[in-house]
Amino acid sequence: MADLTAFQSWITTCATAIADRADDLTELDRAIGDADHGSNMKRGMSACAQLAEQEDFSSIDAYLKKVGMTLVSTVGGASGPLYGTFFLRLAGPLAASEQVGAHEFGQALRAGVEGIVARGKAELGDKTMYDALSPALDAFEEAAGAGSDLADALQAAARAAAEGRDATEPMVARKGRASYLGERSVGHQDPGATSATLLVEAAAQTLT
Amino acid sequence: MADLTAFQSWITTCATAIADRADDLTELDRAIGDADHGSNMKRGMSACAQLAEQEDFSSIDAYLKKVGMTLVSTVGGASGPLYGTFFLRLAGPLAASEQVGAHEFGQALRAGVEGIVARGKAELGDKTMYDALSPALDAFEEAAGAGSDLADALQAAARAAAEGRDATEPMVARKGRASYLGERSVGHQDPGATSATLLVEAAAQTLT
Amino acid sequence: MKKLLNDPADVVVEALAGMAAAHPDHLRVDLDHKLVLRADAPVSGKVALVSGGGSGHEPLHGGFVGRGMLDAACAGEVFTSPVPDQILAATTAVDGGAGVLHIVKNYTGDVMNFEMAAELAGESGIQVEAVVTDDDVAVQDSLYTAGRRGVGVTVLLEKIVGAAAEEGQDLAACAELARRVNAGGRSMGIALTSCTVPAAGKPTFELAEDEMEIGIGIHGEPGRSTEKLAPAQEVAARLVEPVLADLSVERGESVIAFVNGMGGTPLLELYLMYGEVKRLLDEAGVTVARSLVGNYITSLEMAGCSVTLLRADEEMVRLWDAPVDTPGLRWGG
Amino acid sequence: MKKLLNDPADVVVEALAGMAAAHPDHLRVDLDHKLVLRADAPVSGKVALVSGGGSGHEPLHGGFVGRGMLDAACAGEVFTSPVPDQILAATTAVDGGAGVLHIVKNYTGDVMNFEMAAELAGESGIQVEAVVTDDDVAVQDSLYTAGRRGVGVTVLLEKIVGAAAEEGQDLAACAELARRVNAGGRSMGIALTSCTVPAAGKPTFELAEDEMEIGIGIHGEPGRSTEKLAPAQEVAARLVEPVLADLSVERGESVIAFVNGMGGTPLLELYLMYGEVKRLLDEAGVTVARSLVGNYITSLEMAGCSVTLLRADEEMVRLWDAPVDTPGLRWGG
Ligand SMILES: Nc1ncnc2c1ncn2[C@@H]1O[C@H](COP(=O)(O)OP(=O)(O)O)[C@@H](O)[C@H]1O
Ligand SMILES: Nc1ncnc2c1ncn2[C@@H]1O[C@H](COP(=O)(O)OP(=O)(O)O)[C@@H](O)[C@H]1O
Ligand SMILES: [Mg+2]
Ligand SMILES: [Mg+2]
Ligand SMILES: [Mg+2]
Ligand SMILES: [Mg+2]
Repeated sequence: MADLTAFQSWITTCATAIADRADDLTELDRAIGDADHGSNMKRGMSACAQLAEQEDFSSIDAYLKKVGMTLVSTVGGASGPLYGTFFLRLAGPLAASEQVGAHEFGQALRAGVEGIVARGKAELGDKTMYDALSPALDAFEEAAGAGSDLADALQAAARAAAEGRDATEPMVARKGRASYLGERSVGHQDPGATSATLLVEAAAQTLT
Repeated sequence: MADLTAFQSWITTCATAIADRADDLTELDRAIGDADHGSNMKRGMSACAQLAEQEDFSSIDAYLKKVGMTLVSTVGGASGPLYGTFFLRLAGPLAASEQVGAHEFGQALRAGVEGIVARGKAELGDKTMYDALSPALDAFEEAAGAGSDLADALQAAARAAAEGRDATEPMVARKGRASYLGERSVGHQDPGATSATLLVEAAAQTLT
Repeated sequence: MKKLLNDPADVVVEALAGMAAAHPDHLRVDLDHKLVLRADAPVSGKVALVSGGGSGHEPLHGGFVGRGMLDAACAGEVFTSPVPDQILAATTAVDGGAGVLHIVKNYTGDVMNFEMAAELAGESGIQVEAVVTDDDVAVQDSLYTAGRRGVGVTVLLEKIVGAAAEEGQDLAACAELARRVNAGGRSMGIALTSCTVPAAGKPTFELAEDEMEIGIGIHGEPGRSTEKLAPAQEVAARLVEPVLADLSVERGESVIAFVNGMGGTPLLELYLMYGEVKRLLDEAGVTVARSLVGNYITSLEMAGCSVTLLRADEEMVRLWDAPVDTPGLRWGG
Repeated sequence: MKKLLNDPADVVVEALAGMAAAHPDHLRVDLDHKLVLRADAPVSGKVALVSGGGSGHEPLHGGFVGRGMLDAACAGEVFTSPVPDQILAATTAVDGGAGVLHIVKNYTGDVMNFEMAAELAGESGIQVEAVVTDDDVAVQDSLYTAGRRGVGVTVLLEKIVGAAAEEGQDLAACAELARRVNAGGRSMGIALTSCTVPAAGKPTFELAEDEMEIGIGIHGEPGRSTEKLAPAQEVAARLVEPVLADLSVERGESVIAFVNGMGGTPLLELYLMYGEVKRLLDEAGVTVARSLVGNYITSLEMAGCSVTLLRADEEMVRLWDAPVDTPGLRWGG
């Protein structure tokens, strides 16, 4: 079961991971995009990491909503509205929860990922963050359905995200800026799938 | 003694030499100027080299005047008016001559070099074409005074010009674009002194 | 990376501050929201035009704020679309009661952020219409891509629709005109060198000394193909032909012709390119009603250019000629 | 070398042809003499302004031809002064009977070629006055050099004196005003990268990835010193301080402040630099009466900028504000 403190440490852990990997993310985006994904995500996540210091949050969902709004208003680009929507929707199913277990988190994760699809219209195989998040969601649900607790289900989700991320390399991009490259996008890992995997991995480390 | 044909071959020989060395001249100008001396001189001299084909000249002085005017109107930059004036003034003492000997050419050369000084106000040691032309004039006059014929006097002039050119390398430029460099112009041979030496060397090859 | 800046993270805000200082009578700058606003905004009863996008394309969009063009521009980080808060703040600041037209270049990020802002503005009772520009023929417009990119036509659209708004056309008419301008315009670009995003610190792409990138985007997104550098004459043909073909311009038709510099190409070369473009249009029997040559929608210091042709009807030409008074485009009384 | 051109030998003529095509109503171009002329030249009874110099500094000078500024510009080869024939042809073409003012940047070649042309024009009965600009404080003005170079103040002078001529001031008054503007203006420039002369085919100078050249000339002539690249804030101080010192501007005085791009530096950075310059002027208690920010006197694709300050009296500010209608500067009715 994860409480507000755990969720806050999810975000700070993720912010650290993103900051550490910002240059790599930008480098991936340089190859098939416009060389800003790392700085976009770093700017947004570091703003989120400071939220807990700036404000006392009364609930998990209020905190996650604030994270979503912060991402929307600091990241920009394609990833800002997408990750922002993810957290805004994630908050919904957790309203009023003080402790979140595998079942509830699964519902929240599904809402978050569906929010990304609603905003970005990505399909599997389009070479986007969805190609990491969708298998992560599936793996999480499967594990949780089989009785895993939150921590174990997130471990499974993180492994699936990483596989999904790696699988973006041979794909032809069909959404976002990389789609302009057509066939030339093949051979490069998607930056958004990479940052999404960091997000799920950070969850696996903190939401226990 | 040199006739009109000899003067015309002076100019075509010089044009060839300048064209062959155009990149070197530009390279010298790149170091202490604005990287155009080679293309300026090549443009001007190749226009001059075509004059004899385009027009029948009745006299040496008419031909040299046309060379001067052609240089003025095709070279541009500092070297255009200077070399143009050189040939315009060179023509003066040769008016009405059909055959030019050492004595007459010495007078013409003096007029030409003085024309450059009148236009450009250069003094010896300023690191300009004058640093090649002034010793060339001195050597010519000394040889001719000692009884050398035109060919021999020009050989002496060409040697002196080359020495004068080489001597520009350690100089601090005080005229033209290179003067902006001050001390940083030291260690580079002056482009104009280099093209001037080609001019005198071509004379030594052709005016016999 | 060789740039005139302090901390790369501050480049946009510091440039906006400099812009405010340079145009105190014409512009107001909101540094918190990174907005450039007409000094006299909101203009009561006038449809307001709001555009914006990533920075690094200057003078687009901030340089086109002023009488006869935009009411506000939202500056994102370099090559990163602005966020909904900024766009909402701009929309609220310039609404003069006649509604606000959002002019959005077709990039996933821009479209999503403007959409979110429009939803929020709608909730607060401001009438918003959005038009998305997508004129770049380098990119195939298919179900399986994010569609064509918005590039050069955006400049022409902001001028023409800005004039319509200035003369009192209503929101529906402005939006309809804007869609008509976008539909009638196509562009194609080429790069000789890459740009360098300040925060990234190194060139976005590599090109060998004898290569050019055909179909480049204004964010240094790779284009159709990397090819051997060619003479201006051939480059012009590689740009004009696909544009004419995609627009299916016929002999006798009339266009506004726009040769745009990507930022690092001297005006000398841009005029030379315009000469080549004009020659090709003459050969195709296409009349140039008006022309524009210069650096208007740039990609930082990238060397290269783009050609935009806009099939121009009389109304568009009339509005093109109407007075405009912005830092980037200025003419008329 | 990566440029949009055909044969490097033809770049100037082809660019002029493109310019003529782009501005058919405003300009006339004489391709034989490589001149840009006001479409309505000669303007009877008006003092005519003729400038010129090597090409590669666009929009200077051809882009400043038009009502309220120059009557003609003579385009030399790239970085090579025009020849007397061109200058004479321009002088003859624009003389409206009130005499012609030659505006010459102080470079040996330019001065000599304009001098020869003025002698020839004088022989054919045209009244010519010449003013030589020499505002570059990077270069020591001493008996032992060719004097300071003419750079940024040339733009301001052409605008201000162009307005004076347009309002009917006579040749002596225009020449006197021009000398006053030149005397009141000083500039200093910096380069981050070299330019490449098309005919030379490679960069004029080398700078390491972390170096800048302080005191650069507009032909890529090396400057005072090569130094480590510094933040914009320091660069601004390195430019503004020597200019203020040389002009001995006092607290409370008023200037026209001009931040000029060398061609390859994005507007984003130029505005950022203007912000820094403005801050330094504020600190020095110097008022900015008017400002200009952009690429106006360039050095092909060189990255860098220059700062020009002109101690501006009321007359100069009034003439600065007067209408101007050229491709490069345009405002007023
Ligand atoms: N329509 C979309 N749906 C889902 N993800 C998308 C979509 N478009 C882009 N992305 C993701 O966004 C990432 C790029 O984000 P970023 O570089 O921050 O934005 P931008 O492309 O605007 O510069 C891509 O790698 C991709 O994973
Ligand atoms: N005042 C002067 N007197 C004599 N020679 C000069 C003077 N100024 C410049 N020069 C010569 O001209 C040469 C440069 O010519 P060029 O490069 O064609 O002209 P620019 O300097 O205008 O580009 C210099 O190398 C120098 O020899
Ligand atoms: Mg990106
Ligand atoms: Mg030179
Ligand atoms: Mg981006
Ligand atoms: Mg020169």
